[in-house]
Parts: sequence; structure tokens; C-alpha cells
Amino acid sequence: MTQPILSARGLGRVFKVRHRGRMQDLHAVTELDLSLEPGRTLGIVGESGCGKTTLNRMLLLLDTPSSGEVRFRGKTFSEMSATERRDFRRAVQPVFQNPFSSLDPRMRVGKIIAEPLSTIPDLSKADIARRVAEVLEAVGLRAEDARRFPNEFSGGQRQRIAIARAIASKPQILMLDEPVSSQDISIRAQILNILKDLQDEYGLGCVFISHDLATVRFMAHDVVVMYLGRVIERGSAEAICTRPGHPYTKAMLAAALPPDPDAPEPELPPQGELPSPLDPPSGCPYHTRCPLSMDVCAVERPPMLPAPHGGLAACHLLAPERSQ
Amino acid sequence: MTDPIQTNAMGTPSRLQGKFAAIAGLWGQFGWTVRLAMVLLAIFVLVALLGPLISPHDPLAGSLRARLDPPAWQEGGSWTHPLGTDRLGRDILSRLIAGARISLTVCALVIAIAGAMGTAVGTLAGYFGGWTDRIFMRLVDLALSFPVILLALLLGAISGPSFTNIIIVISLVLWSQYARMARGETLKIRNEDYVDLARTSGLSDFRIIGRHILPNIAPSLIVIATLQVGVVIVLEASLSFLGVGVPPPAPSWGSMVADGRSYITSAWWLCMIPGLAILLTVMSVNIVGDALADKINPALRGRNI
Amino acid sequence: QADELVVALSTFSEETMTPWGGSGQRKTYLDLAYEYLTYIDPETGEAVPGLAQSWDMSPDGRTWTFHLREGIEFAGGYGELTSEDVAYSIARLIGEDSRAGPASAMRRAIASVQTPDERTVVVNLNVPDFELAKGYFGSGQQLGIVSKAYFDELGADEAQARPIGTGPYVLENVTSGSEILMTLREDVGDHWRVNPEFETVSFRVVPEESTRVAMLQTGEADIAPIGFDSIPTVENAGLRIVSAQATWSPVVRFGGLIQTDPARYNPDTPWASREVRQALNYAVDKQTIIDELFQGEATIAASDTPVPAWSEVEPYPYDPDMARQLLAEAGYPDGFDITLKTFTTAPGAELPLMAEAVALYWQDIGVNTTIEPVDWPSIRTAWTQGQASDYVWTHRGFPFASAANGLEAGFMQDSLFASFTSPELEAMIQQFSSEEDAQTRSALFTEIGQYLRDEAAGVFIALANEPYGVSDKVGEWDISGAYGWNFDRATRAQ
Amino acid sequence: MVHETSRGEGAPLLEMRDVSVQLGRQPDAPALIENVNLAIQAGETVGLVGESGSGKTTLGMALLRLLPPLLDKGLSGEILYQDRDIARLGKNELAAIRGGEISMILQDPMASLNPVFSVGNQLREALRLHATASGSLEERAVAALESVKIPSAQARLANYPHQMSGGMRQRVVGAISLTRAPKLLIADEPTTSLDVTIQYQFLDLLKDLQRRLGMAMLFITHDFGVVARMCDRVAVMYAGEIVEQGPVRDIFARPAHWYARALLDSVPTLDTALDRLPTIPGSPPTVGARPAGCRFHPRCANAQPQCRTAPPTVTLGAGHTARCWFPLGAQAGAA
Amino acid sequence: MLKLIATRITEALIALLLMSLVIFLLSRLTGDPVALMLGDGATEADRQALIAELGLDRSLPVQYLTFIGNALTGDFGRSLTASAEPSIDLVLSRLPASLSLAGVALVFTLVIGIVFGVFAAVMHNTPVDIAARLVALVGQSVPSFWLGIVLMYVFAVQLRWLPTSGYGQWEHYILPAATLGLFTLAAITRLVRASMLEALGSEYIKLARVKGLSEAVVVWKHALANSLIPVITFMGTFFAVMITGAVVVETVFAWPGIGRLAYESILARDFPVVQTVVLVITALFILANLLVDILYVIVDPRMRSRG
Ligand SMILES: Nc1ncnc2c1ncn2[C@@H]1O[C@H](COP(=O)(O)OP(=O)(O)OP(=O)(O)O)[C@@H](O)[C@H]1O
Ligand SMILES: Nc1ncnc2c1ncn2[C@@H]1O[C@H](COP(=O)(O)OP(=O)(O)OP(=O)(O)O)[C@@H](O)[C@H]1O
Ligand SMILES: [Mg+2]
Ligand SMILES: [Mg+2]
Repeated sequence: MTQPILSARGLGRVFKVRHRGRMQDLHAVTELDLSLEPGRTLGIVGESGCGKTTLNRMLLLLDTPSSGEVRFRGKTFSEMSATERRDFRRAVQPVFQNPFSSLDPRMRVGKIIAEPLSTIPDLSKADIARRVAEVLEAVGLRAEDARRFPNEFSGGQRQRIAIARAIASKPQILMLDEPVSSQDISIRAQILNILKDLQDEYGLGCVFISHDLATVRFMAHDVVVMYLGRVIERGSAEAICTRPGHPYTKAMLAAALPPDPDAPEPELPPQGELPSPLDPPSGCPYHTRCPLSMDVCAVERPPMLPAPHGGLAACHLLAPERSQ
Repeated sequence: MTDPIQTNAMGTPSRLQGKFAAIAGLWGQFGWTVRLAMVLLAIFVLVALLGPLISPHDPLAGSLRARLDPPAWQEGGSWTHPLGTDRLGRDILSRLIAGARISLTVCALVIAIAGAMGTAVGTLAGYFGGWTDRIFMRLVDLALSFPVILLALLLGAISGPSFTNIIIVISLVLWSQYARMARGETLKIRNEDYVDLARTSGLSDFRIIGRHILPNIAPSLIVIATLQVGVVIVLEASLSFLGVGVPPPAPSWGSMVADGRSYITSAWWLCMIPGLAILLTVMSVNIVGDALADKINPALRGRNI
Repeated sequence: QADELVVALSTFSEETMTPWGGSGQRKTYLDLAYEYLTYIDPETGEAVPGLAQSWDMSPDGRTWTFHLREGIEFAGGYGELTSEDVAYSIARLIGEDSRAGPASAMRRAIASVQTPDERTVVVNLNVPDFELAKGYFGSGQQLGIVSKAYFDELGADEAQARPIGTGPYVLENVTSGSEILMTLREDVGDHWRVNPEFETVSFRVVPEESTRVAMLQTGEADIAPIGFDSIPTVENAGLRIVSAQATWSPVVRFGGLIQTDPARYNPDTPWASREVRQALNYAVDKQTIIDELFQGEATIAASDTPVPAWSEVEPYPYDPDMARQLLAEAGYPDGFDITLKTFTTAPGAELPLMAEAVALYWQDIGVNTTIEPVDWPSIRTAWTQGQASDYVWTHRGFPFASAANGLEAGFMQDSLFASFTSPELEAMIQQFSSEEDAQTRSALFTEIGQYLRDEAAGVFIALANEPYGVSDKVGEWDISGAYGWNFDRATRAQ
Repeated sequence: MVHETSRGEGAPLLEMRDVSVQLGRQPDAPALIENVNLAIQAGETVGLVGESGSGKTTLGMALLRLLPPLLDKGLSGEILYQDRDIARLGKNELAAIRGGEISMILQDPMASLNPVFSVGNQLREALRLHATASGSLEERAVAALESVKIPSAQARLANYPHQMSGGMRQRVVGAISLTRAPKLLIADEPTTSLDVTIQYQFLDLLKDLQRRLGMAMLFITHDFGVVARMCDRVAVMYAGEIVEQGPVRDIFARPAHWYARALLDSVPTLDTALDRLPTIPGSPPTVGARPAGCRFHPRCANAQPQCRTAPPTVTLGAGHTARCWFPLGAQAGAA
Repeated sequence: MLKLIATRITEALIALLLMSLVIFLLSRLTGDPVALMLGDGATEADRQALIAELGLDRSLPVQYLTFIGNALTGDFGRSLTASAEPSIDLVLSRLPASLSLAGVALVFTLVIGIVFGVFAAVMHNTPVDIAARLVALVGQSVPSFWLGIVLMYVFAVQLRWLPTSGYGQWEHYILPAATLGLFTLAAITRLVRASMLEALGSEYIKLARVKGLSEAVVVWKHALANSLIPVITFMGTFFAVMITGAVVVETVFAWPGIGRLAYESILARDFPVVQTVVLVITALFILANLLVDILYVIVDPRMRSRG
């Protein structure tokens, strides 16, 4: 096993929010561990509000964890020197969901793409211009487009510009937070292909966040499934999408409707409301919606247990005494 | 046929033409009222700028013998003083022209001061949030709603009406609107992904404010500034009425109306003509401001006070 | 209604109802309720009998004896006027808590008051005052006579809310900041002094002049002070103008000319030179200002303050060439810069306008004038604190109630409001104050006027009237000089 | 399914003939949708799929005359419902049709409820118009919420929209839209803003309600999975035109239009690991910049010179038509 | 809710203190009442005596603390000019006039402004809309004293329909209230029109129409309820605008309100009255804003959960 380039241990984020007139703790992410090896893609799936974006922002050091730590090449941010921090900023680049808000409408595309380069010392104007042209072509746009403004581009093209910007500083990791969910089907495929090409070409590591299992399957090597701020299952993409171990993952699979009028009815269709993260259920967070819920589920939170597919899942059903 | 040398000197012709076309295109999008208002404003600015060049008389020189002459078209009027003369026999047209300059200066200075102050406070409050925000915004609340006219009166009473006072006082009244607007817009833009992206690129907070926030909130602030031109003119007039406006003998439109008010039946032109000038200008400014708001940020429409 | 006389005033000043409770401006309404020991004849300017039927002065001018009229009843059934009431009124007026304008000067002057009998009041003075009867004790000042019994009965706090005097009207109602309503006394029957025709007199405070004019036009007000420029409007509306003659004198005062007080003397100003001051007088076309700004309702002033005795003094003519020449002689051939501060008061709303006109004329002789509008308190404060030494300001002078007091207040270094002093002038005034012979006094007085004129102690512009618009509901009504509004003499039109 | 019993021989429940929506009345104003012909039979569910901006919402809004004033002026063609032409009705007649005859669930559940009135208030308003129903208003409101499976319905009536989750709000909107048992429901992407698991449940609920009320549905979506689950027939929109329509199974099995085919192919699936996804080059044209002829030809893998002229409508089977010069199925059929 | 009121009141007190300090310092910068109260001919000794009597010889901090200390016990000092009337009495005696005028102007403004705004929005781009916009434009473009004098000349002097000025009967309210209200009327018309236009294009209006509601209910219930929210926000500023306008309007129409009292006492350097007026106005303003906050919660349920 190689050393992870980016890792998180015990990561947690608590927001103080005002609810019913009182300040309350909202646990957006809780005790989360993950590690990313160079050149691999880690998929993170979960429904809205489960903490994916919060996690992403913590990994990008845009937000400070309430507990736990993020390490880049083995060092936490506070341990890094100024140069190392700058290296981190260059090495880790995000692409966000909404290409309309990712590009400053008052800046020319060339300037937008060059922004991550602006903090690198000793880079001449010509170098920057060359690099901008290079990455624009890498995402299927033309070098001349650098002179135009974002509003002259369609959503799909904008997302390409956002990707070009992300790869401009030759990063080692791309943090992709739902990069295609705002795109049309035909554009979505184009972007996914570009990302995949870049991965292969530059050996980029990726964190790919999505609520759609099928896209994660297409993009990622490994998958982490989140529910109410916690990891409830992890394993290889293939395993999770075909032989899930957790009832929640199963429900997600069932809900991802296949484009086939004659598809069979799923065995474990999803049910119930998503609990409020302000008031999370005791025990297993999923027990309120789980058709297989047992008494113990409401009381005791299941640990991560080995699942049949080779990964881990947090479900009491996988406990050795019950799996028989 | 374009002369190549000239083209080089002027920069790329296509870009210039592009800009021109863009302006012409914008022009084309406005209705006739807006265009008329724009023309009026352009005249106003031009008159203000040319001021002394086109003024038929010295706006400060008068003769008591020729006081309260009616406008030329009235009986007893003459074309020496096309709009008549005031209480000291000074030419009203010349004073109107000089007044345009004063009003424009007051507006420009107030908007610059109030705008800078409000924008700084609002942007910092919006961007940094937390305590900065709370303290700044309480201040804004206070300033926004406190009857600053009383402060204005006090200030005026203390040091007498002066140009500086007017500008300080009106700025005190108006800065808070910019602050509120700048804060609101900054809050919106702070949540835009490109600001986060700038941070992941290692830009410092102040560089982000300079590069991303300010350019993006500028259009909204410009709309507010436009709409405030009217507010400034009207406010200055009210202060003049209370005796703390632009000090005499300098003619501001507001003080001309205020001084002429007792003559409304005997020499109506004294307060009607500058009053009309205020009305037309402020209306034009508001029309153009609204039109700009429609184009730039429809949410601002009708929100100024 | 026809029974009501509505008077719109620009201010009520303090809305207090005792003679000592505030400024003399309140006399507009208070004079309907209070009466004075003597009244002033508008023709001669001399005192005529009032509540005092007669009076005697000791030759040294230090003891005055007043003999009260008989059978004068206070309103509200508080009995007949006695010398006790007069003594009480004097005591209150000069008391420590008095807010009346002349209080402090009177306190210094009056040594004691004796009431040998019910009808006699003897006033002993510390310094000679040859004009007490028409001065401090006359109707132009604030010694309205109150009922002592009334104050004794109700106590000071209760009593001061409601004026009880010997006048024909009593206070009916006050709406703070809006209206003071006076009604005729029930027992007014045969009042000793007047025979009022209006059942009620309603005073309204209307600060805005154009509103007062509008009220006259609509008949909502019967009498209202107006600006000179509104005279044509009011006349066009078919109304009449009644002017109080020469009640105030617009003047430009020079700062820093208290030559007998080093702290208030600034010899470095251009106008420290007499030639410059004269030049500034010659430069102004006063007649045009009067014709145009004052609508002819004024006469050229030769000297300070409207005093009939000074009418022989020759005013400075309009002579810009002379002015330029004098300037050159004084060493200012190219003129100089000057700051002219100005403010409005009532009357005196025209002062800023006059300042602008003066500035126009001064500009002509090369004196570069910056007008600085201020408000009255600022300038008055600067003045009392001796800080008004490097600028000039517009001011309005009022007629002296008593010549000696007036001269002492305006031209002696003891007074905080002195505007000009010089050793010679102070000597002249001293001599005048202690002169017992009336003839000599008069000559001395004129001499002082001439001196002020020659020294150009100010830029004397005009002796101005105070115009009032009067509706046709009012028959006869005349305003007699300063402080004599005579609203109780107004008659109803037939 | 319902349509099997209720599909009569007679006229369709709703029929659109040459419906176009232009930006204003001028003949040369750009068109958002053009010459749409679509019929909906009583009780059936017709899916309307297409990419963003293709005009789906515009079409749905046109059916109930909810377009903004400028677009409403630019509406042409006939929208026949029973014996009336909706395109020509006045305000009062429209109010009579809306809600009772034809209803709609809007795209955005977060914005569809008035934030300042309680859910109960907004529900009762609709119930009050339903004159024929029995029971007190309160009971009916509770029943309506229960019918969309909202737990503790009684208490929820007092809630304001912001106090509810997105899924719950969408169900309230459903309850409001369906109170008067309309004959036709237009559902405009009712689930796009919902989570997959919540979407699944809402779709089930809709199906259930449809079965109970026997209503027809025009289901607007861009998700083929949803179409497959919900619809009997489907129409594919591209750049303001319906390029293909037909029975669901036909279209999924044998798409005729090259666009429909490419669209179906480019969706990643769960069960197969792909290295690359098939894609459609370029992006859909914007309203003002739509190409002449076949709107899709600049992006089409099979574009021919002929495609620059308007394509014919070809019939490929029972109710299955496509607007294409070279439809896929026809080639297969010919071979 | 209670907490909101509590925080508001705390903030209010701090604001009051701040305001009183500012006013205290400003009002003492130049000019003093002593000079005004001294009669002609007064000497330096008279001046010193009066200064001592009024307590103006003490240091500024002492004066300020005394003032605040007394104010806490309800004693706001006595007017310096008017024979020492308690300044709070003076202010309170003028308050009803101001409040009633502001109240009438408020009702006038709200009713007409909302009706204008709604019709303008519903009849977007018709002559009705244009007329409403014109009124709004003019209303925001004229100085109120000018408007006041013009209205007075037209309605009182020329037409003789209404009295020129004064305080008392209902007729007296019309012109000043109209003058005072026209500016805010314009603002509210614009505001309502803009937010109505926004509301009319919203999804919830579509849903309301989908339900089959009549156009009247759609406009006057659904759209208007939402459009009132910005109007309520504006109410906070409305008060400040009213006071500003009051100084002018009360002068023009001889209205015995606190705006004029403030103006006059500033001119007279009557410190205790100035301080009291400003404090009362500030307190009123805070009260008005508290009211606005409460109104907010009533109209916008989303505010309720914010506590
Ligand atoms: N700044 C914040 N303040 C308070 N709560 C927050 C904040 N950011 C996120 N949350 C809450 O934290 C939880 C997780 O939010 P997050 O945005 O990480 O979810 P997500 O998985 O990205 O959802 P989505 O799929 O909708 O993007 C949510 O309940 C959210 O409301
Ligand atoms: N009022 C309008 N004025 C001008 N253009 C409009 C208007 N409404 C919609 N459009 C344009 O019409 C086209 C069709 O819009 P429509 O909302 O019908 O598409 P849609 O298929 O529903 O898209 P989505 O999947 O994003 O909901 C879009 O390009 C849109 O920008
Ligand atoms: Mg997210
Ligand atoms: Mg849509």
C-alpha cells in the first residue's frame, strides 16, 4: 500500500444553528476517516444534507474541522511551512457543482484560469499565457476563448473552464463536488469523459462527490457512502453498486431508476423521511427508515463491520453472530 | 478606408467598435422616456461642466435696481435676463447654471464620501461576518433610522452652514444605505463559488475583496449612487430651507428655491424655476436609475428611499 | 368670527406668563394682560401717565416717587392695585430668578423700594437715572404690574402659569407651540385706559413668513408681521399695511473695536482704521437698499439706533469714489478681504439679504467679502466672550428705552454687548449720565450721535419699520413705535 | 393500468394542434416552442423529456395559460380540451378549468407554496372551491394531507412551508393540486429537486393517486429512468420541437430519432463498468440561435445535407412518430 | 419573541446612551444660552453668575453624568430659556401633535401607496402604471417645503378649500399630512409595485392560479401579503423620514410638534430641551423599530422560527 496523499482522521464539523429560538449543534460531519492514494479516485455518495459538501470544504481547508484532522502528505495544516501550504494550494484544486457561480462574471476566462497561478512566484506572463492555452485545449476549448467573458459560454462550456482552471496549477488531487449534477444529460457525458481522460493522462487523484451512484460507479475506484454525516459503508465502486452491504445503500440503488420500462420492482424500496440532522436518531442513524430494523438498531450504533463484498459497512446485520 | 497608422494609435478598431456597439445596443434597449431622461441629464452635466463659459452674467453680481425682474416672456421681462432676476437683481439663468455646478459638486462629493465609507463598512461587515458584522450593522441601523436632520441642524448651528458641512451632513445621512447594500451584495457574492475558488488558489482576503467582491458589487452600488443623486439634491434643498444649506451667495438650486419661497405669488419664477430644475433633474435621475437597476440588478428596483 | 382678532406671530419666544419669566418679545401677548406705570407717547417719545398718575424725580436723579391711579382693579377679583403690588412686581423683576432682559442692569441700579402708603411708591437708585419713568418703568420695558395677593394666594408655581394683571384681557387657553388665546375680562366695563372691541384675541405662532402671508390672504389671520417683499402681495390681496415706525436699525458692526478693553480690541484689522470704516460707509448705497430691499419702509440711518435726537446727524452719502480714495489713504488701494457674518432674527429676516447687498457694494470698491451665515446664539456667544474680533457682522439695533442705559450697554467697556468704545466716547457718556440739566443732556446726546457717526462705529444702514399686514376686519389699529402693539386698541371695521 | 380500461374510441382528453409560443406577438419573434402536436388520452400518462431549455416548462405552462404576459401573447395554435380551446379562453373561464379540470404540480416545491400563509390556509383555499365534496373543511384538509401520506396531518396544517422538508412540501403541493380531482395533471419535473430515495416515494405516491382519481398526466422530466417507471407514452423534445413520440417501450427499445438514441446511450448505468460514455458533441442551441431544418443536425452523427431542410414526420408504428429524414427504426425496418 | 424584545431593548438603551453623548457634546460645541439670556448692558459678573446658576460652570463629564443620572430618575432637566419648565413636560406637550400628524400621514401613505402600487403592478405598462410611476417620481423629486408652500397656495389661498395652517380640527391635517406623506407615498408605491411585480411572477402565484383561485384573491391575498414584507422593512426608515420631514412641515404649517421644538431649541441652545427631544425621538424610533420587528414576525412566518 502506498502512503496516502490526503487523509482525514476522526473528522467532525459542528455548526451552531439557531433553531426554535435556541442555539443548537448541527453535526454535519461526524468521526469521519478517509484516505486517498495518489492517482486513485474516491467516490463519496449520499443524499442531500448528509455532509458531502462540508467534508469537501474541510478537505480543501476552506472550513476548519471541529474535531479530527486533515493531513496532506502526512502533515496537518498547522504543521506545514509557508512553502508547503502554497504547495498544498497548488496540489489540491476543486471543481464545484455550479459552473455559473464558479466563474467570476467580471473576469476574462484567461484571468480566471490564471488565478491559481498568480500565487506561484517566478512565473512570467508568457508562461502563464502558455499554460492557460494549454489547459483550455485540454478541456476541448480553444486558446482564443481566454479573451472572452464567462457569460459568453454555455453551462457545459463553463464547467470545462472550471476544470481547466483546476488543472492549471498541475495539481495532484481534484476535489470534485457534484461536478455534473447541474448539467444536461448530453453534456454530463462529455464532462465525465474529460475528467476521466485527465485522470488517466496526469495520474490525478480525485475525490468525486455525487448523489448519483451510477456516475460514481463510472468515475471512482473506491466509494464511501455517507448518511447523516457518517460513513455507513465503504468498498470498491463495483462492489458497492452491485452487492451493497448496507440497507441504505440498497435503498439508494433501488431508487436509482434504470431507463428500462420493464425493470423489476426492487426488493427494498426506500421509505420514510430523512431525519433532521439537528435531531439525529439514536443508535443506527438509518434505523428510522430501515425495513430490516431490529430492536438493537435503535439503541446501539453499529461499528464498521466487514461486508461480504470485501469492504466495510455499519450495520448490525453484518455482526458475525447475526450474519449466519 | 482606415488609415493604418491611426488604427495602431487608437488600438484595435474592432474592440472600439465593439464598445460603441455595446453602448448603442444599450441605448436601443431603453424606451423613449429613459432616453429623454438621459439626454436631460447629459445636458445637466454639460451645463455644470461648462458653467462659466455659457453663463450670460456673473451669477454673483447683481444690481438692486434690477431686482425681481420677471422672465423674458412675462410682461416686463427682457432678454437681458431670460429667466428674470432674483431678490438682489442677479440673473436667474446664470445662477441656475452655477447652481448646476454646485449641485453636481455636492452630489459627486457626497456620493464619493458616503459611497466610499458605506462600501468599506458594508463590504468588510459582509465579508468577515461575525462581530465585525454585528457592530457595523448596528451602527448602520442607527444611522439609517436616526433622524440625522437633527444632527445636521446642530452641526449647522455650531459651525454655520458651509459647503463642507453640507457634504459631511448629507454623507452622514446616506452612507448607511451603501453599507447595507454593499453588505447584502457581499454576502451574496461571498457565497459564490468563485470566492471559495480564489481562496483555494491562495489569495488573501483583501485581494479577494479587491479582485472579486468589489468589482461585482460595483454595479449595484452604481445604481444606488444614481438614485441618490436625487436624494442629495432634495435633501440639500431642505437643509437650505432650514438655513443650513449651501451658504450664500453661492447659488444652489435648493437655496434658490428656499430663498424664493416667500415670492411664490409676487415673483413666482424665483422658486418655480429652480424648483422645476430640481424636479426635472431628479426625475431624470430616478428614471435612468430605475432603468439601470432593471438592467443591472432588478432586485434593487424601487428599493431606494 | 367677527369677535375674534387673530394675530399670527413668528414666535412666542418663551411661553411663560410672568413679566419676569423671559424676554420682552412676549410683550406682544402679555401686554393685553399686564399694564405699566407709564406709557410712551409715540409722537414725542416721552412718558405719559399709566398706572402711575404722576411721578417726581429728585434733582440728582436718584430718587423717584410714583403716585398710583385710584380704583384700578386686577382681573379675577384680586382687588385694587396698591403700591404693594408695584413693589412686589419690581422685586420679582429684579429677583435672582428673573429671566427678564433688563433684570441685571435694574438690579444694579435699584437700591430700595419703599411704599409709604397705598398709592405711593418710592424708588431709590444707586446711580442717577434721569429717564427711569420712560425707561425701565415704562411700557417699552418689562415691568408689568402683577397682583401680589394673587401670588400670595396661589403660591409662586401655580400663579405664574396664568397672568393676572390690570389689563383688559385674561388668558383663556394656551396650546403649546400653537395658540395663546386671550379673552376680554368680564369686568372690563369702563377700563381706565382702553375700550377693546374684540371679545377674544388669538395669537398663533407661525414661523414661516410665506404661511403668515397666506393666512392674511385667506383671512385666517387679521394681523401678522410680514417681510418687506411681501408688502405688494398683501396689498394686492386688498389688505392694508400698518408699519411700526423706525423700530429697528439694520447695521453692520465691526469686531474688535472695544478700544478701552485690550482683550476685545484688535488693532490689526483693516477696519481698526477710521478711514476704512468711513470708506465702508461711503461705499454702500443705502437709499437703494431701502428702496429695493425695504420697499421704502425705512430711512437712512446716520448713526446707531433709532433715536429721534440723532435725526440732525448727517448720514454718510453714497460715494464710492470717496470710499476708494479713503481706502487708498488708509493704505488699502487694492482693498482687502473681509468676513461678514449674518443671521436672521425677528424682526430682521432681511439681514442676510442686506448682507449680500452690502457685499455687492463693497465688492465695487475692492473689498472682497465672504458672507458667513451663522445663527444668532453663536454670534452672541462669541460677542459676549470677546471672540468676535476679526470679522464684521450684521446686527439690528433697537431704540433705547432710556438713552443713558442704551449708551452704557452699547458703548461702554463694562457691557458685554458693547460694539465700539473709545476713551473719548466713554468720557462723553459718563458726562451725559451724570448731567442733571435736561438741555445740556440733550446737547450732549446729539454730540455722542455725531461722534459715533464720525468715527463710523458701524456701517449704519437704515432706521427700518416693521410692516404688519392687516385684514379688513380690523378697523383702526396702530402700532406705536417699538414695543407698543396696542392689540387692545384695535377696533372692528364697520 | 388505468388507461387500458378508460381509453375510449373518441377524441383525446386534450389535444394540442400546432401550438407555438413566441416571444411576443410579432411574427418574426423568436419561438420558444414550435408547432407542437400532442394528444393526451384520458387516464394515460404521457412523458415529456428533453434537455434543459428545450421548452418543456413552456409547453406545460401554455396548457394552463400560465405563461408570463409577453409569452402568453405569443401563444398560437389550438389547445383543445373537451369542447373548448384553452388558447382562447378568458380569465374567468380559465379559473374555472384550472384546478378542477386541469391541474399542475410545478417544478420547484420550495417556491410553489406561499411562504406567508400556513399550509392549512393554502389547502383550504383550494378545498373551498371544490363545491361538491362533503365533510367539514377541516376534515377534508386533514384527509387531503393524509392522502399524500403526511404523518400527523392535523398538526401539519398549522405549519408554514419553511417548516417542512422538501419532500413534504412537494407532497403538500400534490395535495393542493389534486384536491379537486382534476382530469388531467401536468407534473413539471416534480421530483428533480428531491433526493433519489424521496423521489422514489413521491413517484409511487403520484402513481397511486393517479390510479385512484383516474386522471391523465403529462409528466415532464429529463430523466429516462423516471419516464420508464411512470409513463405509457413519451414525447422527446429538442430545441422547442417534439422530435419523437410514441409508446414507452417502443421508444426505449427502438428509438427512431438520432437525438433520442444518443440521449439514451449517454446515461451511465449501475451494472456495467464503462471506460468512456458515448456523447453528443456540442450543446443544445439557444432560443434565438436555433438552426434551420432539423434542429439537431449540427450535432447529429448521421447529418446529411438534406437535414438542413425541415424534416418530415414519419410514422414508425402505432402512435410512434419521429421528425427525421433518416429515422433509425425505418432503416432497420427497411433492412 | 420575548428574547427579541429583550435584546432590542438592550440595544436601544445603548443606542440611547450613545445618542445622548453625541448630542450632548455637539450641542455644547458653540454658542451658549447664557449669551441669549443676558440682557443688553449685562456685565461679565452677570454672565458668571448666570453660568453658575445654570450649572454650566461644571466640567462637561460632570454635566453629562448629572444629566444621565437625573434622566434615569425621570428628571430631564429644565429648559434654560422658558422659565425653567421641565423639559420633558415641554416635549410631551408637543408630542401628541407630532404623533397624530405622523399617524395620519402614515395611514394616508400606506393606503394610497399600496393601492397605487398594486394597481400599477397588475396593470403593468398601462396608463395606470405610468400614472402611478409618475406620481412616485414626482413625489420623490420635490423638496417638501416647496411642495408644502405650493399645496398651501393652491388649496388654501386659491381654492380656499382648506386652512393654510394651524392645529386642531381634521381639516388642519390634510395639507401637512399630504406634504409629509408624499415622499413616503412615492417610496411605498415604488416598493409595492416592484415587489408585486416580483411576486406576480413567482411560482406560488402560479400555484394559486393553478388552484383556480379568482384573480382578486391571487392579487390581493397571495401577491400582496408577500409584497408587504419590504414595506414593513421600510417602515423603520419611515419614522426617520417623518421626523426629518416634520422639522420642515411643522415649520411651514405652524404645527406645534417636536420637530419644530427640536429645531427651535437647537437655535436657542436650550440644551436640556435639545437633549430631551433627541432622546425622546430616539426612544420613539426604537419603539417604532421594535414594532416593525414584531410586525415582521406577524407577516412573515419565516421570522418566527428565528426567535
Ligand atoms: N454554514 C453552515 N451553517 C449551518 N449549517 C450548515 C452549514 N453548512 C452546512 N450546514 C448543514 O450541514 C448539513 C450538511 O450540509 P452539506 O452541505 O455538507 O450537505 P451535502 O451532503 O453537501 O448536501 P447537498 O447534496 O444538498 O449538497 C446540512 O444539514 C446543512 O444544512
Ligand atoms: N419569459 C421568458 N422570456 C424569454 N425566454 C424565456 C422565457 N421563459 C423561458 N424562456 C426560454 O425558453 C426556453 C425554454 O424554456 P423552458 O423553461 O420551457 O425549458 P425547460 O425544457 O422546461 O427547461 P428545464 O429543464 O431547465 O426546466 C429556454 O431557453 C428559456 O431560456
Ligand atoms: Mg453539497
Ligand atoms: Mg422546466
